Amino acid sequence: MRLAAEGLSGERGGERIFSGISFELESGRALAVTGPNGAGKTTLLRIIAGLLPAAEGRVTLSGDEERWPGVAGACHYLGHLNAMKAALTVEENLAFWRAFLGATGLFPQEALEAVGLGGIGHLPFAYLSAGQRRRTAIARLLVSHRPVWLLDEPTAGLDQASASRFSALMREHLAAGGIIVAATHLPLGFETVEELRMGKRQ
Amino acid sequence: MRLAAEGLSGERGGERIFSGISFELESGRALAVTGPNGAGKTTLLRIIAGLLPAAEGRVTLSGDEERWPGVAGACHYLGHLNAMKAALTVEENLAFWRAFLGATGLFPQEALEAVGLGGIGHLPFAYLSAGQRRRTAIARLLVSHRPVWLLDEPTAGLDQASASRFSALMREHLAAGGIIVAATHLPLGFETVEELRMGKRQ
Amino acid sequence: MTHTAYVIAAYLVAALGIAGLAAWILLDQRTQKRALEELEARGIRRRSESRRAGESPR
Amino acid sequence: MLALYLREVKLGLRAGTGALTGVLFFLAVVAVMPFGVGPDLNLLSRIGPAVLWISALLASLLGLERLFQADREDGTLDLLVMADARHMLAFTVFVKCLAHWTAGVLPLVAVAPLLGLFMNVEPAGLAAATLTLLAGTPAITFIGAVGAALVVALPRGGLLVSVLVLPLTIPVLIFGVAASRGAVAEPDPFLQPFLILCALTLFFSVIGPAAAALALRHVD
Amino acid sequence: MLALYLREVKLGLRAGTGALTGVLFFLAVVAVMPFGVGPDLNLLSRIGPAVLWISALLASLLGLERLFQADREDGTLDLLVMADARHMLAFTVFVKCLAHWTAGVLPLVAVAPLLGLFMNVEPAGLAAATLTLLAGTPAITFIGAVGAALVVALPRGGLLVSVLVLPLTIPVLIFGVAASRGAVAEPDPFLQPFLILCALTLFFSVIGPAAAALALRHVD
Amino acid sequence: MTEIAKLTERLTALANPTRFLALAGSMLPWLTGAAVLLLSAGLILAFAAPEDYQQGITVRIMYIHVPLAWLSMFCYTMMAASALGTLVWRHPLADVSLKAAAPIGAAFTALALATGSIWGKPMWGTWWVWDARLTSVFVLFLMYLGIIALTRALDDPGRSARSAAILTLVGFVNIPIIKFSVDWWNTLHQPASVFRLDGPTIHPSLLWPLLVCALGFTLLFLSLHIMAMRAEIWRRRVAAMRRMSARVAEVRPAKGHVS
Ligand code: HEM
Ligand SMILES: Nc1ncnc2c1ncn2[C@@H]1O[C@H](COP(=O)(O)OP(=O)(O)OP(=O)(O)O)[C@@H](O)[C@H]1O
Ligand SMILES: Nc1ncnc2c1ncn2[C@@H]1O[C@H](COP(=O)(O)OP(=O)(O)OP(=O)(O)O)[C@@H](O)[C@H]1O
Ligand SMILES: [Mg+2]
Ligand SMILES: [Mg+2]
Repeated sequence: MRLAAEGLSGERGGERIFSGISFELESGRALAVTGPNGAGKTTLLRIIAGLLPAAEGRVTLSGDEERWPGVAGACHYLGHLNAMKAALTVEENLAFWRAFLGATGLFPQEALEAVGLGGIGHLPFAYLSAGQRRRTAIARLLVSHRPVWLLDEPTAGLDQASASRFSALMREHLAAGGIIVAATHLPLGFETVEELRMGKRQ
Repeated sequence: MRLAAEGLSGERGGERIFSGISFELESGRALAVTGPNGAGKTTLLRIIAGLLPAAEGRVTLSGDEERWPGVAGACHYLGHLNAMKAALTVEENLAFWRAFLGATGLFPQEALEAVGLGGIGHLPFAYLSAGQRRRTAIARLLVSHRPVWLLDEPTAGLDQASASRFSALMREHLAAGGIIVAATHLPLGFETVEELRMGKRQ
Repeated sequence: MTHTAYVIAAYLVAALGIAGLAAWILLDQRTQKRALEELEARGIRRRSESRRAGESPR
Repeated sequence: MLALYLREVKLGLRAGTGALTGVLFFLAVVAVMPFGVGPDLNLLSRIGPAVLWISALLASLLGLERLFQADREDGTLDLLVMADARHMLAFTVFVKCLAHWTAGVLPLVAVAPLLGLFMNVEPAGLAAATLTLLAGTPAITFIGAVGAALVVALPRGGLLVSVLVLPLTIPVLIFGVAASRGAVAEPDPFLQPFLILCALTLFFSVIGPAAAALALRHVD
Repeated sequence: MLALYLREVKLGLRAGTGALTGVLFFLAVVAVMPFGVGPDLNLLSRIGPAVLWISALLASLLGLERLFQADREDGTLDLLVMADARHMLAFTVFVKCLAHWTAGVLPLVAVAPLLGLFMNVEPAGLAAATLTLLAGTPAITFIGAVGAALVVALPRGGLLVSVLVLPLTIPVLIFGVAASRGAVAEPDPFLQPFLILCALTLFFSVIGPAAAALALRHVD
Repeated sequence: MTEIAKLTERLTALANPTRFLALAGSMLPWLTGAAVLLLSAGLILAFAAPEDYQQGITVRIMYIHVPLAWLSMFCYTMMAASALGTLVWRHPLADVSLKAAAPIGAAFTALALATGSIWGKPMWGTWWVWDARLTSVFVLFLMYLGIIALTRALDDPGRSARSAAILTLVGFVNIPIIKFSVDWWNTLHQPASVFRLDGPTIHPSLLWPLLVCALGFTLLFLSLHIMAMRAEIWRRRVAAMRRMSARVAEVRPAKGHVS
């Protein structure tokens, strides 16, 4: 499996943010997108996820076309927002995403344990602390299988222990043949990473 | 000026999160509150800010009672959320907070320059990247003077340059006799800091 | 002949309405054109112009 | 998809003030009508079905603007759009509409007979009004979804949604009222407008979600 | 405080180009009415004031539940509560209510006379309706603010409480419609219900913000 | 190359705003001149025409009312076509056309309503009835206003283009339904009071001036529309240049490279 971008350009509000970005990622490789605030990291991830149209260029996923015909369908997207409903409990939230995205991963309870939140599945999501919320969103990546993970500052707000636990999860995903594209200001905590530095903006 | 907490206990949803927390901060001192996710850092800050009732103990601010009679009124609170309206421009947002909180600080444009966002005051807040939003929220601390800054993971999502620019701002505030209480997982980037480690929770 | 009054009123309303619309459009045109000329005079070019001599639709 | 439906209904009942506010608004409208037209029971019973329909129409607008906005604000919308390959976005919108209708409008239809009673509508008229509401209000939600999707990028679309949606709902209202009147006033037919109403609902259940999905695709 | 007022009005208007949306909303509601009750101008002119009041109620309810929720979700509410020493919270709430009313309801009141054109309401009735709207609709906003605050403060129980609160708007509605009717229908008095309406508004303009502030104080 | 591809290409060439501006610049004087000429000719003919035996002098209102009413519908049709252009071919110009046409359409519809109303007072004795045709024109007017409100509420051109196009198309699909339902509604309740405007079968002496007027109004509409489009294109350029000038100092488009 191989995720490739060719000559991507991104626009926001009619303005060119970046252009000419290309990369290729084989199974088991990760790409760390770095750069100052406003460089266009989030924009790039959203273009890969199909949430924004690319101004130029294209993204392709090859290798297992009958199972993953499109790029968007093969991606987990973990954005700045957690995509959880405050009024539902943590477990209800995860159970929903599991059912909706396809029950091809862990059960909610197992996923919660994998991110170290085993005991709080019954709490409403609104009651969680910032780091706990982020970890719940990470647990979402585990309840349904997707080969490509698009992560936007996944570790912002996590404590040390959780951050390293998450590194382990990412390594596992890579070892199982997954692909990761992560925008981040912090080191990801493992080695098999290529880096894409995005340009200098204010 | 002196911010003191005596035997504070915090409750959330009827559950004791922490208890017996005391500290004293003179002018020019900073306190870094650290600890794993869910330890109660945010809860502590909100109790100091008067947004949550303390289950036990109390917080006092002494030294200039006629100017700052209450604790809440003497604090800037920078929470996980940025307190800005997406529909207004960055400058309108800051101008509002300046007028509402008392025009005792920088002008919006100056504050924006202080956080390195001089050129984007005219953009709607919704158009900013995550880090730019956070920096706008930091600029809010500068548009009106408050002796005490309560900061909840202020540097989450900031790039290196902005983080160190913010350290400089904090140092300035301390040098001018201010007090800082900051909950954080990342080093604050300067030395005059006492540390409060909060308990081990999952 | 109050009926004449209705006819006059109708024509008046229509004339005023169309004149107003035309005036608004012309004024808008003028404002935008002025602003454009002013910006061009300050030496600001659009991206498509700076990239190549010709024009691109966007 | 069932999961989505159940979750949306749960959310609608648990968090959204929509449902109950809707019923309340409905109540208020029906309560105030007698003061508007005076205590003429005959007249009241004549315009009863119409009042029921109009207030149901207006009440369904409450909370409609949050249909996608809430999802956008917490990031859920991104994932729904990305899942297009698994669950066609138009179908997702369809299910969300259905859930919104279940949680927000159905309670209103359920209390309609009660309110009709207050307005002295005769039983046949009541049954007809309820039936037409049941068949017709989904169309309003489907049309409303288009408006909600169009303004999802706006911070406060409340009024705008209703402005965009109301003119489009007029046919539904007309046939709804016509059918409920047809059940009582003798020369007027009931079945024909009722069937047209059902056709309208079917028609908009296709057009509405499709257009809304189109609008949601590149919200950002 | 002026800054808060201006900002809130701006926020209310920016979404849907404000005044235009208000007017349009009103036109849309009025346009929908005849389709329900039929094109009988006589009947329409009789229910005209009631229709006006109902659309005003709907316009005030739309978006009202977001009055504090939006502030809570972006963190603004925390800062408003903390500024209590500078700006009393109840007064802050009062100003927010006023702004919500200005942006959402006032444009509608302003174009009420247009109704005459379409519904054939006689001038006296129209003037009365406009006057009562001007005097009465703020009360709805103030009452609604309590509900909105309760929903924010007690996410679970708030719904129930706000449903207990909102029925308080029904008396306002009834006195408003009664007064506007009194101006036209001869035996009915105008002054008495109108004065009661004013009293209600004054009463709720004190009670409402105070209660809402109380609820907001310990939201978390 | 297939016919369709050729057509698409030609349309794309025309979609180039600069070419459009040049074309508009050279065409506008002729168009406006022709419009003024035809309109004055039509109105002179109209007043020379005999009065209607039934309606008396008020029949003269027809020469403005009817063209305005026709154009209000024509304008919406054109907007729907533009909407298709936006959604299917993504013409930047299609969106400009839609956005520029909306206020003009709204104004024409309002004038059709106003002149109709003024005509109605002497003829029917009332300014307004909820007659089927009048009502559907009123609803059309509301839809114009809705589209205007939507285009004004979104400041980002790309986004507002899609939204306005979708709304226009949904409205277009709905208009026949509204028309049909309103006919049904009106004949149902009040067959007696409905004003059927079968009117006098129009006499050629009335018809010819009417046609000339209609053509004149159409040309007027087109020239107004082209002017509004031109203003809109300029407005977008100004906005883009303002944004650039605000950022040009600090922003360089980033070049990505894998290290
Ligand atoms: C507000 C009131 C009115 C509105 C909105 C209105 C609207 C329209 C519209 C949309 C058309 C074009 C219909 C078509 O071609 O299918 C039209 C045509 C026409 N109207 Fe009116 N109208 C109004 C009042 C009147 C009145 C009062 C009269 C005369 C008594 C009148 C006489 C005509 C005639 C003679 C035509 C052309 C005949 C035809 O094309 O069928 N209208 N009007
Ligand atoms: N919806 C939008 N409309 C217009 N411009 C936008 C929009 N969203 C972002 N931008 C602009 O695009 C640029 C890139 O934003 P983006 O979110 O991709 O940055 P980022 O690299 O993710 O930054 P951060 O590290 O702060 O998250 C920013 O300058 C921002 O102002
Ligand atoms: N509104 C609430 N109701 C009930 N419990 C809550 C509420 N908010 C937080 N909690 C619980 O209180 C505990 C402390 O939360 P707090 O937000 O103070 O943690 P924190 O130290 O700030 O963590 P983080 O580093 O993740 O931000 C958590 O276990 C959380 O589940
Ligand atoms: Mg980002
Ligand atoms: Mg925290």
